[in-house]
Amino acid sequence: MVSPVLLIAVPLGLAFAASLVGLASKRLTKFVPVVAMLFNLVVSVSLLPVAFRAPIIVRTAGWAPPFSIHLVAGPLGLLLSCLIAFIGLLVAVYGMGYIREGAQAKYHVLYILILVGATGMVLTGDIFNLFVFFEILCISSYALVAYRGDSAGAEAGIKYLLQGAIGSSLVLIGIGLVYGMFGTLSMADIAANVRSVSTFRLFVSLAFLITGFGVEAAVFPLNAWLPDAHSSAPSSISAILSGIAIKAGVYAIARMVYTIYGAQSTLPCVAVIGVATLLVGEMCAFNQSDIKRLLAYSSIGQMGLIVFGLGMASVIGVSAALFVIFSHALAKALLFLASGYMIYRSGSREISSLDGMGTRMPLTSLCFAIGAFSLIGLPPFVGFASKFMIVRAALATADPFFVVLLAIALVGTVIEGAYFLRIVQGLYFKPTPEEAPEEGTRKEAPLSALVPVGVLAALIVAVGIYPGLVGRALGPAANDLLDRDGYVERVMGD
Amino acid sequence: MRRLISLLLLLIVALGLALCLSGAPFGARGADEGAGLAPDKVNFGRRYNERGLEENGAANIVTSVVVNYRGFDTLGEVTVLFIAAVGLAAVLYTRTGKAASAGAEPSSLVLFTGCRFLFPLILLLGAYIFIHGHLTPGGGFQGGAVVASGFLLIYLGCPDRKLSKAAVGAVESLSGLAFVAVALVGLTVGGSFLLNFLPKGTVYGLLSAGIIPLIYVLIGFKVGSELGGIIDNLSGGSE
Amino acid sequence: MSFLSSYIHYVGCFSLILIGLYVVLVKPNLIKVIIGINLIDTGVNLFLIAVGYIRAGTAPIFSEAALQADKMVDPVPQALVLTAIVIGVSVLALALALAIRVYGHYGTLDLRRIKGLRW
Amino acid sequence: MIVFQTFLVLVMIVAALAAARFGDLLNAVIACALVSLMASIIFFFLQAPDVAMAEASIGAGLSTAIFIFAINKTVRYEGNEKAD
Repeated sequence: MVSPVLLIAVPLGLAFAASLVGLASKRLTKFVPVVAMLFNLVVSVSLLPVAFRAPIIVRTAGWAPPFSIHLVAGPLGLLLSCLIAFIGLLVAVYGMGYIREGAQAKYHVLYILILVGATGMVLTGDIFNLFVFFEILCISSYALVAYRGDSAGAEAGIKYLLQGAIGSSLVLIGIGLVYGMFGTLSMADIAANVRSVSTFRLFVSLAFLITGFGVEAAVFPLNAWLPDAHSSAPSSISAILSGIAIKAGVYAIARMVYTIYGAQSTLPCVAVIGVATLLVGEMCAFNQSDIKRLLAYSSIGQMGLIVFGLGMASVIGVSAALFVIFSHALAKALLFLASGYMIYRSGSREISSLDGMGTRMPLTSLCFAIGAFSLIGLPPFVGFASKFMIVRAALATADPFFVVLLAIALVGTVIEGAYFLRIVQGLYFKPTPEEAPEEGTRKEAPLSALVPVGVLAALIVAVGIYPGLVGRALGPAANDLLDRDGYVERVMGD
Repeated sequence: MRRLISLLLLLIVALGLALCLSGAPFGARGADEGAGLAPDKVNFGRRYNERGLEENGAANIVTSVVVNYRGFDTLGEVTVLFIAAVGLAAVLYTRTGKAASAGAEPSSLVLFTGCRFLFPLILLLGAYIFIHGHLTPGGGFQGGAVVASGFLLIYLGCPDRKLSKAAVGAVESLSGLAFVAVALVGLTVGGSFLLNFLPKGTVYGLLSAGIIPLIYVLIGFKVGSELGGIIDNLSGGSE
Repeated sequence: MSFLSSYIHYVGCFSLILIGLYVVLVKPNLIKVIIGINLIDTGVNLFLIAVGYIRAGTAPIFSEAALQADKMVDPVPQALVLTAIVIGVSVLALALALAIRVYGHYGTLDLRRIKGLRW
Repeated sequence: MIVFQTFLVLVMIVAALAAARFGDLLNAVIACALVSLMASIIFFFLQAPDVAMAEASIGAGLSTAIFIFAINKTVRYEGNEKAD
């Protein structure tokens, strides 16, 4: 059995090597992310059955937990790392052809590192180590948002950086308080001792940690950076930011709330925040005329749905939230990747300029439509299965509070349906604008873009028809998050 | 209005912190007072202080913690610095890469000579700091920063001398790769990433503490070249 | 006096954090905001070190035989702060690079006037 | 000893306030370096010599240099705009 630590060490080594390769031959660097993510995908998938039997506890430096950093490759961690590696692989293939300007070798190095950060976050079992990987993720995304060096990118990058830097400082204060209270940094060890400290002190430290990670997760009052950053970045990076980076923030919050603090009493509040995030995101998205900005706001809305699902604190609710994470990562990556070449083709990010794209780029448009339908939640796409699971979970709680929130959340979904259907209608049923360059000619995106987009679309349909493909794995993963005593026992007992 | 809201926010944060800390007087976990911030629980610090010397053989416990017990963090940390160096170059990338040194005026003879004289001494000091990281205060980060300040001095005193970007990139990549490789050797030899697999030697000797000095020297090279690269990128190419 | 010895470092570090937050929230100039972030970083580092201090402790370095392990201050926060300092300088360098880029495009560092992106 | 440390903390706070007030960014950066320097001495008193060295060389030294490079490439005064 290979050690899960390789999921972090090998891509990291390849990232260091990539800049060395870049010195020798500029053309070779773009294959390095593909290799790294392929490796990660293979290793994660091969470890998955083992982790479902029992989480793999990896020691570093040879000391038993909690006395050094340990990785906990449980069902949830490995499932998310599979998702990261899979999306990362497809976007890396896309990036090979899409990135043609700027310092390309540096793009590919940063691209590997953003994924290393996300992988490290979901696998680590140590709270400060989580912070370090969080910083790796954040800092590489600041740089990548501004990668093109245009005015929008630089502005979005600096705004993202300022808010992110404050967020990380808050996280660090929270970690300081935690270390002061418990004298330990291992998540399992903190979870075992959490009852020995007064509630108020716990609340203050938890508030710092949640606020800090909430900036990256873009929950409602802290999401000012997201639309700018996601719309100004290159499309491949938008796909990673929307598909993976904000999910990593949510994962960190969920770990804090469920596994470490066991703070079930805060959860109705979390659910309300989730629904508020959803409504704000969908309403802002409705007013957009810029396609990438619309997609970015729609990501905020979907984050709200995920947070709502997590707020239900039942196994089925958390499973539903994980399913939404999965379906949204696929669909949003697909939409950003497809829109990348459509924007490139039409030369503008206005939604109206995409009219008639269905005849000019039929395959790309078809995939875009599949992604949009999945996000709305139409059957037989994966989005339907995930949203249905949320509905089932909310009804299963039999709590009027959650049912009312669910009703509000469904209003948000209707708004989402309205604007996505508008775009799809424009793609297929409106004539190409007069002034469009090379009007009417059929020219598809290059193969390096069509393959990832096609694979994503196929997967959306396949999982939509057989939700069991993913559904069976979700229960154990949700349990991994909710079962505090089991987590502590497995980590500390090793 | 904005100012008022900000002040209100600050007040709330301050109040929460003050209340949280009011029960935690500074440095209470001393020998003179029994209870304190973290009473009788598993305490990392105490264990490292008590067992660190025999387990890792490094006289400086902080080094032992940084490189061995929490070495994984340190790997992440040099990665963060690496990202900053690469990201800075990507953000400030210009297609033409125009030569900036054309407008630079030569510095005075005294400054030039002084810099040339001081530069090797600064490098020597930096190397001393990171080689003795496991024995005395200091280590890879501090030594690397000193080395980078040497490059800063050269930049200020002798503007016509430029760091070779390729050499800087090669040093940072190679030292990073070597760090990962040493950690992976631990994985193959003893089944644990970053395992201290070399003999510990005698305490207080220069060749003690197994892989700790080796890794700290690599970190020193990496940090020095990265900070040097950052300075070079930020200072060069001015308009 | 006992208040002073108990709390002065916490007073110092939280003053730094609050001054930094104030600068970030109120000042419009980009470089000034980055200075504020730098102040917050320093304050947080000071806080972490203060958490690990033991009264009348010694540095966690065995340099002579007389030193006792149970008198040493906690080495873990020191290791964390070393990490935090390096992360801080990385963010700082990237922030200033982005500020230079923004200045190149907009000709100003005033955040109230950098509004290319509005919905 | 505690009196001296109190003095250091007070100087640090005053320097931080100065860094917040100064309209000349160069002065503000120097005040910021002073904050780092004071923090570094306090670290030394808190028995953290490793951190003190790192803060002195990175916080007070290199950050200041990076700031000055950036100010050199942008504007020096807070309210000042480039007239183009």
